[in-house]
Amino acid sequence: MDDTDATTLLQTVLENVADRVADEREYLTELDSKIGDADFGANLHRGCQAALEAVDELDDPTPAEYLETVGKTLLDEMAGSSGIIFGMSLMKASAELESGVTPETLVAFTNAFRDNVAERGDVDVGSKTLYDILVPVADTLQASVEMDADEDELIDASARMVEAARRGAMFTAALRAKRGRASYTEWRSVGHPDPGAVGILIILQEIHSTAEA
Amino acid sequence: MDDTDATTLLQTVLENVADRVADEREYLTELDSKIGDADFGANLHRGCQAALEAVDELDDPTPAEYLETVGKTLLDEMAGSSGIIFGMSLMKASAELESGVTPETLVAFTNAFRDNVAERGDVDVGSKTLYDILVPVADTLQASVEMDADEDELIDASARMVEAARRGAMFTAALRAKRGRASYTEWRSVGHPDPGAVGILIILQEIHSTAEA
Amino acid sequence: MKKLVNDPADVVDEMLAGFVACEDGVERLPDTDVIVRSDAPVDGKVGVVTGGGSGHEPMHAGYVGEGMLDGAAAGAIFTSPPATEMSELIAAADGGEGVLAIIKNYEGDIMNFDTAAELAGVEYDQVIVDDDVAIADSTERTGRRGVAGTVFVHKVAGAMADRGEPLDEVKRVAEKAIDNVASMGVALTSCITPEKGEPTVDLNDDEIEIGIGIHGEPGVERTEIQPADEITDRLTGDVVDDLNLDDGSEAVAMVNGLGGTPLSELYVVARRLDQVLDDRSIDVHDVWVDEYCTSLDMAGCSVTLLELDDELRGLLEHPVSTPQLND
Amino acid sequence: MKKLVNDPADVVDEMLAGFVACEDGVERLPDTDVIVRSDAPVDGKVGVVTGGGSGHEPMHAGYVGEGMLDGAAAGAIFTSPPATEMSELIAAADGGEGVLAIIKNYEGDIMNFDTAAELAGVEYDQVIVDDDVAIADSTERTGRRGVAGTVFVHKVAGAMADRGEPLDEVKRVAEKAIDNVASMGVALTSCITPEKGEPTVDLNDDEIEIGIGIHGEPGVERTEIQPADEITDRLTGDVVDDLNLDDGSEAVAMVNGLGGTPLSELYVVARRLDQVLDDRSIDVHDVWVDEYCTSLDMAGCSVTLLELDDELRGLLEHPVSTPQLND
Ligand SMILES: Nc1ncnc2c1ncn2[C@@H]1O[C@H](COP(=O)(O)OP(=O)(O)O)[C@@H](O)[C@H]1O
Ligand SMILES: Nc1ncnc2c1ncn2[C@@H]1O[C@H](COP(=O)(O)OP(=O)(O)O)[C@@H](O)[C@H]1O
Ligand SMILES: [Mg+2]
Ligand SMILES: [Mg+2]
Ligand SMILES: [Mg+2]
Ligand SMILES: [Mg+2]
Repeated sequence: MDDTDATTLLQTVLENVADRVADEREYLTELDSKIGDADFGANLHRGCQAALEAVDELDDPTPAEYLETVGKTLLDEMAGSSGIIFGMSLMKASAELESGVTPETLVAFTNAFRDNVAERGDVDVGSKTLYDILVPVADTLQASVEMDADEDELIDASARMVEAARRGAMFTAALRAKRGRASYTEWRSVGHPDPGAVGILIILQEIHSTAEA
Repeated sequence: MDDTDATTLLQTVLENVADRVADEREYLTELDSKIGDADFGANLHRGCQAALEAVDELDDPTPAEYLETVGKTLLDEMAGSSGIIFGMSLMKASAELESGVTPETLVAFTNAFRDNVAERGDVDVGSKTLYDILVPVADTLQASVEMDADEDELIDASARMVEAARRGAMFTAALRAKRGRASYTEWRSVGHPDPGAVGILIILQEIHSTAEA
Repeated sequence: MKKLVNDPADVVDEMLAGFVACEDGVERLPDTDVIVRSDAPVDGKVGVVTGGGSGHEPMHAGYVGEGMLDGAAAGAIFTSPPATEMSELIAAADGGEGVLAIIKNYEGDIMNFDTAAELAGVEYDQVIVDDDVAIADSTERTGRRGVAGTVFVHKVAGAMADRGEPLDEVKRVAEKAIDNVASMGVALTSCITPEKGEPTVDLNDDEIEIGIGIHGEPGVERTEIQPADEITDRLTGDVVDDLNLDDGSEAVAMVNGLGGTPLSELYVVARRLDQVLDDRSIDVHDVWVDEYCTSLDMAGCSVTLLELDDELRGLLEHPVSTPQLND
Repeated sequence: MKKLVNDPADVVDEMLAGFVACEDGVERLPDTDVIVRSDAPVDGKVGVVTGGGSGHEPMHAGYVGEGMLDGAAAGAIFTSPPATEMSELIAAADGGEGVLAIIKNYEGDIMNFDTAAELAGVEYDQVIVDDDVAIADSTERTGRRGVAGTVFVHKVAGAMADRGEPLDEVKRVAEKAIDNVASMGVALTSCITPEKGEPTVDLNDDEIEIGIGIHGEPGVERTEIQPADEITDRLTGDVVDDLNLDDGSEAVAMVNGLGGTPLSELYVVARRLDQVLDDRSIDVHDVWVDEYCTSLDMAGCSVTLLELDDELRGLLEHPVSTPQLND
């Protein structure tokens, strides 16, 4: 996919994600209220709105520049634990798309995002954070690319990535939190899904539905 | 009535009043909550309990000394607007019984109590305070004594005093408060009886039932 | 009712015991609910005292100390202290130059202080603070209530006494402050007294009371909750109009929390207050933002303005050292 | 939801605007939510900075000023401020002798400060405050939370820097304070964030949460409301045991209001705290009683003890001049 098409797609994705997050804001805050401090809904919503404004000022950006700007804005405006994790990871991963948007560079981007979350958050799978769903999502994408999926098949891959994310979110519900504020709830966190993970699931759902359209 | 009998009667009256006030405490506080600051129930209860303790330490007091001690204790322990009004008025009026307890001195006592409330509180009838019921109560007693009531007839008089007090309390309900915290409610005080007046009504009811027994 | 109390009837006694255990420079007159400066009476200084029901902390004991109050009598919650303890206070504060009582305009306080003065039998005078604009002046009532503006009166009177001024001068300045101070409050929730255990006033979930008193007495208007800026405009406007401040007047302002409102919201109000005074080109000397005169756990705030002249400004800046104020 | 706010999303911005409008000696870095000393950077002095989510006022900006903090970055309510603003803060506080960040033990704060240090590129070090005993140490978690005891760490570190001590010495003392401070809280009601508009935690009418966090995070135990003395015994006992203070230890204590509790109740708790420490023959240097580190409008309090030696006592008494502390 050439850069201009990719940037246009990214813009539509960001707009759809921002609308969806605006609707899900209370739900995400409710999740973060159960096992956290009730600010994740507002944080993600604030981040999305700021990102929309920031990208507006860009002058014909490449996909890498586009995503780097979104990342930097999330770090500034979303803030909190999620802001630095989403923001820094997106900034770091966006470099993988400088050479263009291809199945291979998308895999590199997704893996870089995943690895930065692990490094920045000092987490591993099973800590009941958004990292828990990034691992299955990245693997699903890489598996389809390893098996020579072309661009159209990538859209099916995105469906499978959403399914992987959904299972990952459900998986976090059964876990005892070992990271983030939820960790203070200790055993009481079991039974509640991780808000950050559900946030990533929502974003992936929008990416898939936009790509499909 | 000789002094010792009078003091014994006063002791029984105080005990009955204290018990009754303990039961009515929440009701009186509720009245003072509607048009005041919700402390009258506690104030009157605190005063009664302290008076019981204070008179216990007296060594065969005359009725005047007995009532002066109750008055001084109410001033110290009941405090607030009602404390100084009940307390000072009782202390001042108790002097009227130094020469003994007779229908005439009881009238002098009641009138002195009434007049001290007016002087201390700078009130007149119609301000929606306990003064509004003291005037009809004192008049009822004095009328019966003027018509040569002997001690037995005094008990009937106490029944009529209770009736006068009841009407007085109802009367205050229809008034717009011009004194005390209730005055801040302005027109909204209409429809609510004055807590202090209801307090006096309760005391008179106990005096009557004790005298009758 | 969830409060950090033991027996509700012991709240005042235990509060004062904790106060003197933790704060320096203050002590409690034995067997009383009266707090005085440890070095009271201060010879040659006019004694400045006050007294009133508890439930407004840090008012009054929080202002006892050098440069401000010599002592304060605490009553039960929202109940004036008895005349007998007030007279002990007056005696304990008399440094030979007389005692001035600063009394908030409540009948219980006034009646008890009148009797206390008779009992104490020392040179005594008093001033009555009535800064609450929510209650229009009217003969048919006990007049305007004394609320948060009382703290400014304590400060300027205490400063005059600290400078060795005589009783009549301390009284003159106190009355000047009283004539130039005005306040108005708003309640978002009612206070809950330990005694009653339920709200004194019943405000529903989206109702506020403009002009509420500091004992939960009714205000002038119940309306729907509004944005902070609108509420601040209303309170500030009424206070500015009452004092008829105009271009070039100078004033010190106070945003006072009523007990249940977080400091963050008080600064939101303070931001707008500063703007409103700016728009009216009123010169703002300083803005005090904290809980100075509360109403137990009531959510809400009050706005106070004191118009300044050179004398009052100087006295306002006079150094004090009390548990609540320390500059 | 009844709060003195305009648009909930603007609370932090408006609060800070009101703060700098009303308080002296502080200013706001343009287009940021960072408050610094007006005279920052102070040449030749180690910069002492901090940062964290808003909603704990007066923490942190209330402690910016001479003798204490050089600056504080404020995030959204209960949300760590972004690394970019933290790095502006670090740069603004660097007087050429390096900057120490005092960070409460929350991942968001730590992650953002780590990144900020990289961005700022000045001599930098940091300490992490974890005084909340309610969460037992455990590798399976981010460890103990940083709560009200952080104020004592600010004070001693600020004093060291004010005395011209080098970065490693300021850090040493900060860590000594951290090793000797412990806190525990109790919530009677949950806090209500402007964003959610409803309680974060649902405590029913006679339920309290022992060991609650300052963002409404769960504590160790939910029980029925108890008399203040019993609650104080529990909190003080856990804190004393954690520090294993024994006969003859000296400590400074703090009874910290969480935002919705009146000062009168804090003194009731302080009375008991003083007795408990007396009974355990712990020498109480001083007791701070006020709202130092709140949780919006949460009703409840926390008890903090800092064991003192000569060095820490001296630094604790070092004069400061900030909006919240002034001695
Ligand atoms: N150490 C961490 N590593 C990875 N993700 C984390 C970490 N800490 C928190 N998160 C994610 O951030 C989400 C919470 O974000 P947010 O509520 O904005 O942060 P905070 O905990 O500061 O309030 C969690 O649901 C979790 O998915
Ligand atoms: N000026 C006054 N003169 C006579 N009685 C008064 C006056 N002010 C108040 N009262 C009486 O006191 C009662 C209230 O007592 P209390 O609640 O203890 O006082 P406070 O108003 O200080 O809370 C009122 O119901 C009224 O009957
Ligand atoms: Mg959160
Ligand atoms: Mg009353
Ligand atoms: Mg009262
Ligand atoms: Mg947060």
